[in-house]
Parts: sequence; structure tokens; C-alpha cells
Amino acid sequence: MVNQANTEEKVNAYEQERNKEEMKKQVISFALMIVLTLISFGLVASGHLESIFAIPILLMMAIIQVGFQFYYFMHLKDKGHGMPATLIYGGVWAALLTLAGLGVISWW
Amino acid sequence: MKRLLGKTKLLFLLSFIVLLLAGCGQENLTALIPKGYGADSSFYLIVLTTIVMTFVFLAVIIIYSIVLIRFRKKKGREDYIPKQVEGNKTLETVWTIIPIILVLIMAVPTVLATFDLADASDADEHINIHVTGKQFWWHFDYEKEQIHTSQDLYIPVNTKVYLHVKSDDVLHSFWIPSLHGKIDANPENVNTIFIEAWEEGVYQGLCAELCGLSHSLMDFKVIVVSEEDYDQWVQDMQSVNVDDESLDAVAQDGKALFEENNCMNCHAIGSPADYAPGRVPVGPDLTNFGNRDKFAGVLEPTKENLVEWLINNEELKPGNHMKNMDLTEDEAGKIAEYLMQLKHSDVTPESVKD
Amino acid sequence: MGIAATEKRSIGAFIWDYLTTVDHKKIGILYILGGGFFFLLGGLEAMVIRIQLIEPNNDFVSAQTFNEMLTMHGTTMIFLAAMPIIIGLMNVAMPLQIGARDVAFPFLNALGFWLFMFGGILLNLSWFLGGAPDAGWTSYASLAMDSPGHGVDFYISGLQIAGAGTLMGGINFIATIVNMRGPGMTYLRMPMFAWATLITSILILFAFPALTINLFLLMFDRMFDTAFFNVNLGGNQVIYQHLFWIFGHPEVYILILPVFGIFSDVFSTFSKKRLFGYTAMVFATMLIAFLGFMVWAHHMFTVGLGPVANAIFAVGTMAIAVPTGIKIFNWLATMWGGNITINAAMHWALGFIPSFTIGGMTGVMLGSAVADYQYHDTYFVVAHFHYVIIGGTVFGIFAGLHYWWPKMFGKILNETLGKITFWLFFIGFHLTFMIQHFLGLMGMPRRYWVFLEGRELDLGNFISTIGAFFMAAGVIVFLYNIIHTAIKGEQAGADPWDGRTLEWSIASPPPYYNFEQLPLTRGLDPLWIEKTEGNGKIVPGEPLGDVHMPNGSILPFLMSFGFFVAGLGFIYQVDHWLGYIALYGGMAFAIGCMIVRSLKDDHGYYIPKEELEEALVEREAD
Amino acid sequence: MSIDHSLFPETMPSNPERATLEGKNKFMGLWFFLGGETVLFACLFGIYIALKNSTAGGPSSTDLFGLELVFFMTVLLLSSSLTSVYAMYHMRNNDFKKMMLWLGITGLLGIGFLACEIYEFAHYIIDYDFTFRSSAFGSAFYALVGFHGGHVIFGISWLIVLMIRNARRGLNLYNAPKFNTFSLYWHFIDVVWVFVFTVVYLMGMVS
Ligand code: HEA
Ligand code: HEA
Ligand code: HEC
Ligand code: CUA
Ligand SMILES: [Cu+2]
Repeated sequence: MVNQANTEEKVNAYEQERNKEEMKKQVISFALMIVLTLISFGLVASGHLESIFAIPILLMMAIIQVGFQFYYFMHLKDKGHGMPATLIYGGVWAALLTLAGLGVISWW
Repeated sequence: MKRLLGKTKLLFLLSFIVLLLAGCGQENLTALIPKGYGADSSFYLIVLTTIVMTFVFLAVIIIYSIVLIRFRKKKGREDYIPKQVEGNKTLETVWTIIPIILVLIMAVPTVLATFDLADASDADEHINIHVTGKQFWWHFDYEKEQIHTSQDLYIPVNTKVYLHVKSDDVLHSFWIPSLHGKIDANPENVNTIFIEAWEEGVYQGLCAELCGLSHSLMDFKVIVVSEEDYDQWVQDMQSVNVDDESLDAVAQDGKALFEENNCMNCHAIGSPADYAPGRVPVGPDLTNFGNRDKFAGVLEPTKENLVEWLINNEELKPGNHMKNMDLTEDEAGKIAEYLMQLKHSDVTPESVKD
Repeated sequence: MGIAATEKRSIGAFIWDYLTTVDHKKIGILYILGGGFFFLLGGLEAMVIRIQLIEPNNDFVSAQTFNEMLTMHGTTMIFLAAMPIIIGLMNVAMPLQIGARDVAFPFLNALGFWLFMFGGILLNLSWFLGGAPDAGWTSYASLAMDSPGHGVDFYISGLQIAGAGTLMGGINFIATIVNMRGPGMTYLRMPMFAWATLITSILILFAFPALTINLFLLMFDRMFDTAFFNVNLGGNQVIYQHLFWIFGHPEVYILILPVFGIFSDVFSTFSKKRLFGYTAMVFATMLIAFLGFMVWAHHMFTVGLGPVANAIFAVGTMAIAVPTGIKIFNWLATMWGGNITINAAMHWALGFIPSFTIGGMTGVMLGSAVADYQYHDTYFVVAHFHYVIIGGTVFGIFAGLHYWWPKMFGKILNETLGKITFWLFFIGFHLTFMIQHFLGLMGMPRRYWVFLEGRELDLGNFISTIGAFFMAAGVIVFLYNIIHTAIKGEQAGADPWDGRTLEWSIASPPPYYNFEQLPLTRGLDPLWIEKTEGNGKIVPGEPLGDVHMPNGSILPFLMSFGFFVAGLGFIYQVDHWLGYIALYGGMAFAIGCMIVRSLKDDHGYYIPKEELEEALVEREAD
Repeated sequence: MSIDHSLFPETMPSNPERATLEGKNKFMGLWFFLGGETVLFACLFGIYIALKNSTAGGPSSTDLFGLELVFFMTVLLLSSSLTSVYAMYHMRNNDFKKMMLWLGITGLLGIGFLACEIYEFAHYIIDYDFTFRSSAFGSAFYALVGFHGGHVIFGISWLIVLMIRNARRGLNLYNAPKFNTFSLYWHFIDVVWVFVFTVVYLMGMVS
């Protein structure tokens, strides 16, 4: 474990370039997120689909969108994010169980 | 070491003696002498798991004792440094696999029994009783027979009886240890179980979920009678005639007082014409009150107790919802007399006990 | 700052020091003190319960008082005694064990403690302000909503505040372990107690939010007439039960996993052996935590969830026996072939094995759903959980206290008195709770204010009460032991137990910066490795340099006080406008403290290299 | 090492928010907190799903919800997520002014979102007489959406304090982690909103 500031790495031209690259990806993810949102809202607004089909699709859209948030906006894909990812997935796991408990079992 | 073994031995001896002394508890109350289908299913699993667990405990205790005897620090080798063992694959596998097997031995019968007890497909063909828990008493509503009772639940022996349990206020839990395990009385839904008693008798029922001050006094009775007696009892209850009573004079006065003091606002003394499905009165139904095994859950049905109840029920059953009726002792006595003469059937807890 | 510790200080300065401390060791001690105080209180409440039940139809206390006693006993013991003491031990030992100079968030750590303390005080104020909560430690919604007065409101506010503190503690520990392990201290070289701390903290992180939400909902239903649990408006109190146990079951593992860690360290130290199957132990701990989230409904078998749910949860529950069994057998194997010293700490550890095994066994029996229809809400359950909690958690706490006392205070607790405590407590414990298994099956539900005469329950209850007195005697001897040790105890060296882990490589009590130089870890049990393969001294893992330390601060105390006042105001806001003043005033004060904290940069300070050098030289001289 | 954490372009580390131990701790701590928040919101979602049909005769989701406003709110919040990404981008390039600018826009978008939400609630309460006392559905709806709104309020306040405090100081290793933790938190609010609009509004409209 390195505890002190790592001052070796500088913001050099290469870094700047990489940051820009990164930013481009993020703008693309944003565009995709908007598209996903539009699809979701459009689906509901059109009122064509049965809820049995609509709900899984809506949930899929939401999950993909959240994936973009986590992996691109919040950098979960970058290195040094192992532990955050572990705990978020732990949280998601506990969350799913909770949802199962309240959403499914309460409907006996 | 000696001391430790000695003490534990003593302890076990002591617990064992206590066990013998206490036996299995009181008949018709204890879960250890099952007298019905549900209680028997549970008991079977209790015994099965206890046996498996005894085996596990012995295994642990034997290793434990050996360790303590052999590897305790001995004179002359205080400085002995043991080998630093990291682990042992085989051993570790063994004590993973064996518990898995033991768990399976317990899990399979558990699952089977769970589904068995939850099967309510034949409910229509049997007696259906709606059970309502209230602070701090129980109400029973016989669906097909169209009768209400409170506190005393009459059922025929060796017959499946379906109970549909709910609560009218807070959570309660309906428990007849000798006949069936608990089922919660929820305010928002009806839980269905069936009971089947194998022996005639009067069984103790209890409330098992903390429900307020008199949670521990929320007892009820299950009176298991022969089929003929049950039919008789149903007939009696269906043909109660409130006005046509062979009451003595004091009781007649009591009856008048009962009406004057608006006891009926909360208590029904049922003529069958009054039957309303699903109706739960504010206070217990007092039909056939004279034959109660206990009243207010835990009190002996004597006149003194009844008078005491009418004058001072808060003392006897804290937090109960019967308001103080401002009766004189004399009035209360008369009402008590009246209530005690409300014997609408010859099938009674007494008759079963004999 | 950074003055030599020998300087004599006034009482005022001493108290101020503890009020403002952000030193994890001092916070640990505060936690243990606070938790210890509440343990006595909870024990006293237990004694009232047992005295009431000494004979049938007893009227030692009224029904109302009894319900208050049993609610406060359970709540106090779990939230204000067991957990805080455990968190205290973690604070004292874990950073030392992983070779860290500090925790990740010293300020938050202090805040966590003060929130717990003020939450606990708030909860207990209810005794003097019109009655304590009376709906059981579970405070199930329908009854809690029905409960008159403010008792349950105190329960909600108190736990909400204390719970927030616990959550902070949990995040702090995870971040500490993830980021601040010393050089060479890989995850798989951490002592079991550090592992247990990590996993327990994760459990806290995922379990406590459910409690937080649940308490919020209950609060809204009670105070603002919302309808979450109000059946007439479509509410559903079974949701409360789910949320409570989604929190509650992981909670019981929060109570037990840390002491599994303590026992692992104690067994290996006093057997002079490496922990057997270390990796398996780590994974077993993880597995227990993982499964622990999937079994909550075993507390709800009788709710009527249907056979599918009951069957799934029954099997899941039993499955936990497997990883727990792995741990039990690994401990036995650790001792096997060892050279076992049976001192006071080891007494507790040895007492734990059979006691906890019995508790675990009855746990598995409870897991058999259909059998649980009989056990549920009877004294069988009471017996089960006291066997695991006392036979596990409380024994573990005593073992940990004996084990780390010299590290905390520089003195060894008296061994003889320790053993007397153990035997009194151990015998009393089995006397009290063994018989309760049978009482339960014989038809004694739990939370019964009185049991009736003539039900053959008299003798069992009598024995149980006698046992409780033995336990009380044991606790009193322990208290005496503390005083005795403080006055006459023998001075302990840095390493009184011939220890194996890093905390034993530094002075007792440790200097406030823990390590002059962060220690280099070369394997599991680093100190032992140096003892057997090196010169017995830990090799430094960094050059000597200035050491950065955080500044103390009174803000955690003040902030918690603000929340305390707000909590009180919240409770009384329904009765009187003064409540609003307290509510908003307290809130504003707490938020003000927060803003001060975030506006005022606090960069901490540096201990100059020279001072550390001096300390090193001094230590060499000893 | 000195206490002055000022950043100069020559010594700027590539990840200023995680360059110091303190920064690393903050970064980890916030992520762990978010793990806990996940469960917290899951509980609220679970309650909402369990109670959404318990309208007790009052208005139901199909009676209440409309799509336009929610869509607008979603766009606001999603954009604010992007703007905070921009802010972090400029932080990594050590461009303090631009970072502050984008943070300011983030805050404004957040306030816009909040205004819409308040308008929405007022609409339900005034026009439909639909409050958190109306039914279990009402309680669950306001609890879930309101808790999210509360997080937005907290986020905005946090942002304001951060911006005021650091307005004159420029970027350094001491405050970079603080900006970064804020931005992570803000993204998380957005994550939750994605599920709110999906589960509450969209799914509430289809069924
Ligand atoms: C420290 C706290 C703690 C711990 C560790 C446990 C551990 C366990 N508990 Fe317990 N429990 C409580 C505290 C705890 N419990 C509390 C407080 C309550 C009551 C709450 C209330 O209602 O107020 C409760 C209630 C409770 C219930 C609900 C009862 C009811 O209300 O009806 C159940 C049901 O399944 C249960 C099961 C278990 C199981 C299976 C374990 C397992 O983890 C045990 C595992 C251990 C072993 C099994 C022993 C060692 C293993 C071996 C030697 C290997 C071989 C074994 C086998 C093959 C079986 N517990
Ligand atoms: C950490 C948890 C913990 C601990 C350690 C204990 C410890 C004890 N408990 Fe506990 N108990 C619970 C957790 C715990 N309990 C919970 C969660 C419940 C459920 C509550 C509910 O149903 O809601 C419960 C319920 C419960 C009941 C059931 C009540 C009922 O259902 O009606 C009983 C009854 O015997 C009991 C007894 C005891 C006893 C005798 C001890 C003894 O071990 C206590 C020993 C300690 C002492 C005796 C203290 C000695 C101190 C002194 C003598 C004071 C000296 C004072 C000064 C110097 C100031 N407990
Ligand atoms: C406010 C409603 C109310 C009124 C009026 C009322 N009671 Fe009750 N009564 C109750 C309730 C509720 C109980 C059940 C108490 C309990 O066991 O918790 C009860 C119980 C009883 C019992 C015991 C019943 C049993 O089944 O064991 C008797 C007898 C009784 N009441 C008699 C009377 C008489 C006589 C009067 C009139 C003088 C009266 N009550 C007026 C509410 C009322
Ligand atoms: Cu009804 Cu307890
Ligand atoms: Cu559990």
C-alpha cells in the first residue's frame, strides 16, 4: 500500500489526451442514456405494449442506463475500483433480496 | 481439567434430574405430548433434529475432551513449541461434507412436512371456523353451522377442522401446543391451518405473540368432544332461546340488570337468529357462559371471581377493553348469577373430562 | 501537541481529552465503558424479569413495567451493550493488528461513538419521562402503533441516532482495512479478528439501512398518521416484520462474527499454534455473512408466508450450520497438538465451544420450519438466543477483555478473580437457560408477564431465576476485578501472552501514534514469524519520518448533542410547541457543527521525526 | 511533505482526488456509503412495490401520473450528471474555473429538478387531494420519491457549501477529493432516479 501522494505522474500531454478520450466516451454514454430514456418513455406513451412485456423491457432499459452511470460516469471500470465494485454489488445483492422479500413474499 | 469436567458433569446431572422431576410438562398443554396431527408432525421433527444434534454435540465434545486432556500445558514442557500446522485438506473436507449430509437429513423431512401442513385443498369438505384474536380474547365463528362462541372452541375428535385465523387489532399468535403449532393472527390477512385432535379432552390454548399488557392472560380452551356430542352441541347452540330460560329469581334480576347496563352493546348472548357471518363483537360472546371452563381467559368461573371481574376487571386483566361498569357488589352478584346460569348445552368441558 | 505522555494532567484536562479525542484506542475504551455501563443496566433489567418469574402469578412488577423491562433489556443488550463493546474492541485492536497508525476517518469514528452514547442516553431517558418502550425489542408495528405514551417514540429516536453512529463506525472500519493496511499486510495475512471486523462492518453497512427505513416508517405512522402499517388504509405490518428481520438476522451475525475473530486469535495464541485452516476460516466467515442475508424469514415461519417461502428459508437456515461447523472444528484442530495455556481468557474461549455449539444446534432445530411452529415465541427461542449470545458474544467479550486488557491499560486482569468470574457466570448461565428449552416446549410462551399456577412450570422458572443470580454474582466479581487490577494489578510488558500478531510488538498501552515506523509484515502471524525466524523484533516497513496525525475535536460531541436535543424535540413536538424549538434548534446546532467542520480546514499536525527517534531509543533501552 | 496541498501543473497527479491517503479514504468511504444507500433505497422500492395497489379507494398511479413533467425532470437530472462529469474532467486537467462553472450548472439543473418535483407534489396534493396520509400507496409514493428528493436537496446544499468554501482557493489535493466525492454522490442520485422513473412512473402507467 502506498500511502503518500503519488507525485510521479504528472498531467502531461498524454494525460490530457487520455482525459479527452475519456470525455468523448462519456458524452457518447450520455447520448445513449438519453436514447434509452426516450425509448422507455416512448414505449409507455404509445401505450401499445402489454404490461407483461413492457415491464421487463423498461427494467432492462433502466439497468443498462445505470450500467453507463456506474461504469462511465462513476468510473467503476477504471482500476483501483475493485473494492467499490465489490461493495456496490454486495449492496445490489442485499437490495435484490430485500426486493424479493417485500415485493414477492408480501403477496402471498 | 478435572475441575472443568467435574463441573460440567454436575451440571448435566442436575439438568437431567430436573428434567425427570418436571417430566414433559402438563398434559394437554405441553408440546412434548402431541395429541393431534400438527403437533405430531412438529414433534416428529423435534425428535429427529434432536437426535442429529445429539450426534453432532457428542462429536464436538469428544474431540474437545481429548484436546483438553492431551494437549494441555504439562509440567516440564512449558516451553514446548508445537508444529505450526497450516491445515489439512482431507480433514477439512470431512467436516464440511458430514454436516452437509446431516443438514440434508433434516431438511428433506422439514420441507415435506411444511407442504403437508399447508395443504388446504379439501377445506370445503370439513368444518370451517373463523378465528379472530382481539386484545385479549379469542372469537370463533362456525361458518356452516352459523354459530358464534368466544374463548371455548368446541371441535369433534379425529376430524379435520379448518381454522381461518385473523386479528381484529394487533398481532396475536394462535397456539394449542398439544394439537398444533402456532399461526399468527395478522390484521391484514387470513391464515388458514387445519387441526385434528386424536383424543377427547380440554386443551389449553395460548397467545404467543406479544400483544399488550395482558398478553400472558389471553388463554383459550379447545374442547374436543366425540362426534355425537359435537353434533349435539351444535344443535344446542343453534337453538338457544334467550328468553326461554329456567332462571331463578336472582338470575332474573341479573338479566334485567344486564340489559339495563347495556352489557349487550358489547356482549351478545346469542339466539341463532342473530347470526351474522364474520361479525366480531366488541366483547366476548356470552352464550353458554355457564359452561365456560375458564372465563376472561384465566379465571375460575366462580361467583366471587365474576363479581370481582365486573367491579374491578382492570386489576384482574390489565389493559383489557371492558370498561368499568360502575356496578355495586349486589348488582354484580345478580348479574354473575345470571351469567352462571347460562348453560345452553349439556356438552361441557366437565362432561368431556369425565 | 505531541507532548510526552508522562506529564501529569488535571482531571478537567483528562475529561476534555476524552471528549475531544479522535484516537481510535481511546474511542475504543470509551465504547467499552459506555457499552459496559449499558450491560449492567440491561443485566439489572434481566434480573427484574427473572425475579418477576421466580414464582407463578407473581406481582413483583406490573404488566406495564414488565413489558418495559423486557423491551429495554433486549434493546439495551443488543444495541447498547454487546455491539458497542465489540466495536470498542475492534477500535482498540484492529488498527494495531493491521499495522496502521490510525483509522481512515478518525473524526467520523469519534462522531460514531458520541452518537451511540447520546442515542443510548436518549433511549434510557424514557424511564424518567413517562415510561419506556413496551413493544418488545422487535417493536412489531401493529403493537408499537397501539402503544400509548412516548415509549416507542424514544425507541425510534434513540435507535435512529445510535444506529447512524454504528453505520459510520462500519464504513470507517471497511475503509481502514481496505486502505490502511501496513506494508506487507495483504488481505490473507490479516489476523482473523481483522477479517471479522471487515466482514462484520460490511454486514453493518448492508443491514442497518433496513432498520433505518423501518424506524422512519414507524415514526411517520405514529407521529404523522401515514399508512405504511395501517391496515385500514391498505398498509401492511408484515412489511415491518420483513424489514426488521432483513436487518435483524444479519444483526445477530454482527454480534457473533467479531467474537469468532477474538476466539480465533485467543485459541491460536494460547495453543502456541497457527490457526488451523486459516483460509477456510476466512471463507467460512464470508459464507456465513453471505448466507446470513438470505435467511431472515426464519423468524417469520408462523406469519403465514406460505409453504414455498417457509421451505426455502428453512433449508437456507440449516445451511449456515456448515460454515459454522467448519469454524468449530478448525478451532478444535488449532488446539489439537498444541501446548494449551488455560488462563482466564482461555477459560472463556473453552467455555464458548460447548455452549455455543448447543446454541447453534438449537438454532438449526429452530430452522426446521414445522418444528418452529412449536418453538416460535416460546422460551425455547429465548434459550436458543441466550445460548448463542451469551455463550458466544458475551463469552467472547470477556475473552477479548482479558486478552487485550494489558494492551489497553498496561495491566493484566487478575487471573484468579477472572476464573472465579468465569465459573460463577458459566454455571449460572447453564442453570438459567438450559431449563428454558424445556419450559418453552412445555407451553411457556416468551414475553409472559406471569405464568399460571399448576402448569408444571414453577420449578423450571425457579431454577432459571437462581441461575441468573449466579451470573449477577459473576459480573460483580468481574467489576471488583477491574478495580482490584487498577489498584494492585501487575504491570504488563509489551507482550504478556507471547503473542503472534502486530499489536503485541508495541508498548502496552501503545503510544498515541501506534508505530514509530509502520511494521513490515512477512506472513500470517507476523510477530510470531519474527520470533521464530528473526530476532523477535518487527522489521520496519518504512524509513523513519514525520508522522501525520489528526487533530482532536469537540465537534463530534457537540454534533451528537445537537441530534440528541433534536431527537427529544421530535418526540415532544406532537405535544407542545417547545418540542419544535428543541427539534429545529438541535438540528440547526448539529448542522451548524457540520458546516463548521466543513468550512474549517483541518489538516492535522505532524509529529517530528526527532520525537519518534527519541521514543525509539527509549524503547531500545528497556 | 508539507501541509500545503496546492497543485501546480508540473506536479499535478493524474488522479488528484485519489492522490493522498485522505483522498483515497474519502473516495472509498463514499463508495461504501453508496453500497449502504443501495439497500436503503431498495427497502423503499420494496415497500412501494408491495403497497402500490393499496390505494384504499383513493387515487391510483394511473389516475395521477403524467409523462411530460417526469420526462423533463429526467432530462434535467441526466444532464446534471453529464455536467458534473465535465466538472471532474476539468478537475483532472487542473482547470479550476471551468470546473466551478460546470459544478454551478450542475447545481442549477438540480434546483430545476427540485422545483419540478415540488410543483408535482403540490399538484397532487391540491388537485387530487393525494397526500401521504391518503392511503398506503400515498405513504409509499411520497416516502420513496420524497427520500430521493431529500437526497437531491442534501446534494445541492453540499455543493453550495463546497463551492463557497473553495471559491477563492483554487484546486488542491485537499479539496479535490471533496469535489470528487460530491460528484460520485450526485451520480448516485441519478442512478436512483432512473429506477424511480422506471418503477414508479413508467411501470405505474402501464399497469
Ligand atoms: C449471536 C446471535 C445469534 C446467532 C449466532 C444465531 C445463530 C443461529 N440462529 Fe438464532 N437467534 C438469535 C441470535 C442468534 N442466532 C436471536 C437474538 C433470536 C431471537 C430474536 C427474537 O425473536 O427476539 C434468534 C432466533 C432464531 C430463530 C427464530 C426462532 C423463532 O423466533 O421462531 C431461528 C430459526 O431458524 C434461528 C436459527 C439460528 C441458526 C440456524 C443459527 C446458526 O447460525 C447456528 C450455527 C451453529 C451451529 C449449527 C453449531 C456449530 C456447528 C457444528 C458443530 C457443525 C455441525 C452441525 C450440524 C450438522 C447441524 N435463530
Ligand atoms: C446481548 C444480549 C443479551 C444478554 C447478554 C442477555 C442477558 C440475560 N438475559 Fe436476555 N434477552 C435478550 C438479549 C440478551 N439477554 C433479548 C434480545 C431478549 C428478547 C427481548 C424481547 O423479547 O423483546 C431477551 C429476553 C430475555 C428473557 C425473556 C423475557 C421474556 O420473554 O419475557 C429473559 C428471561 O429470563 C432474559 C434473561 C436474561 C438474563 C438472566 C441475562 C443475564 O445473562 C444477565 C447477566 C448480567 C447481569 C445479571 C448484570 C449484573 C449487574 C448487576 C448485578 C448490577 C450491578 C450494578 C451496578 C454495580 C451499578 N432475557
Ligand atoms: C366496552 C365494551 C364492554 C361492555 C359495555 C361490557 N363488556 Fe364485558 N367484556 C368486554 C371485553 C372487551 C371483554 C374481554 C376482556 C378480556 O378478556 O380481555 C369482556 C369480558 C367480559 C366477561 C368475561 C367473558 C369471557 O368470555 O370470559 C364477562 C363475564 C363480561 N365481560 C361481562 C360483562 C357485563 C356483565 C357487562 C355489563 C355490566 C359487560 N361485560 C359490559 C367488553 C365490554
Ligand atoms: Cu394476544 Cu398475546
Ligand atoms: Cu435469525
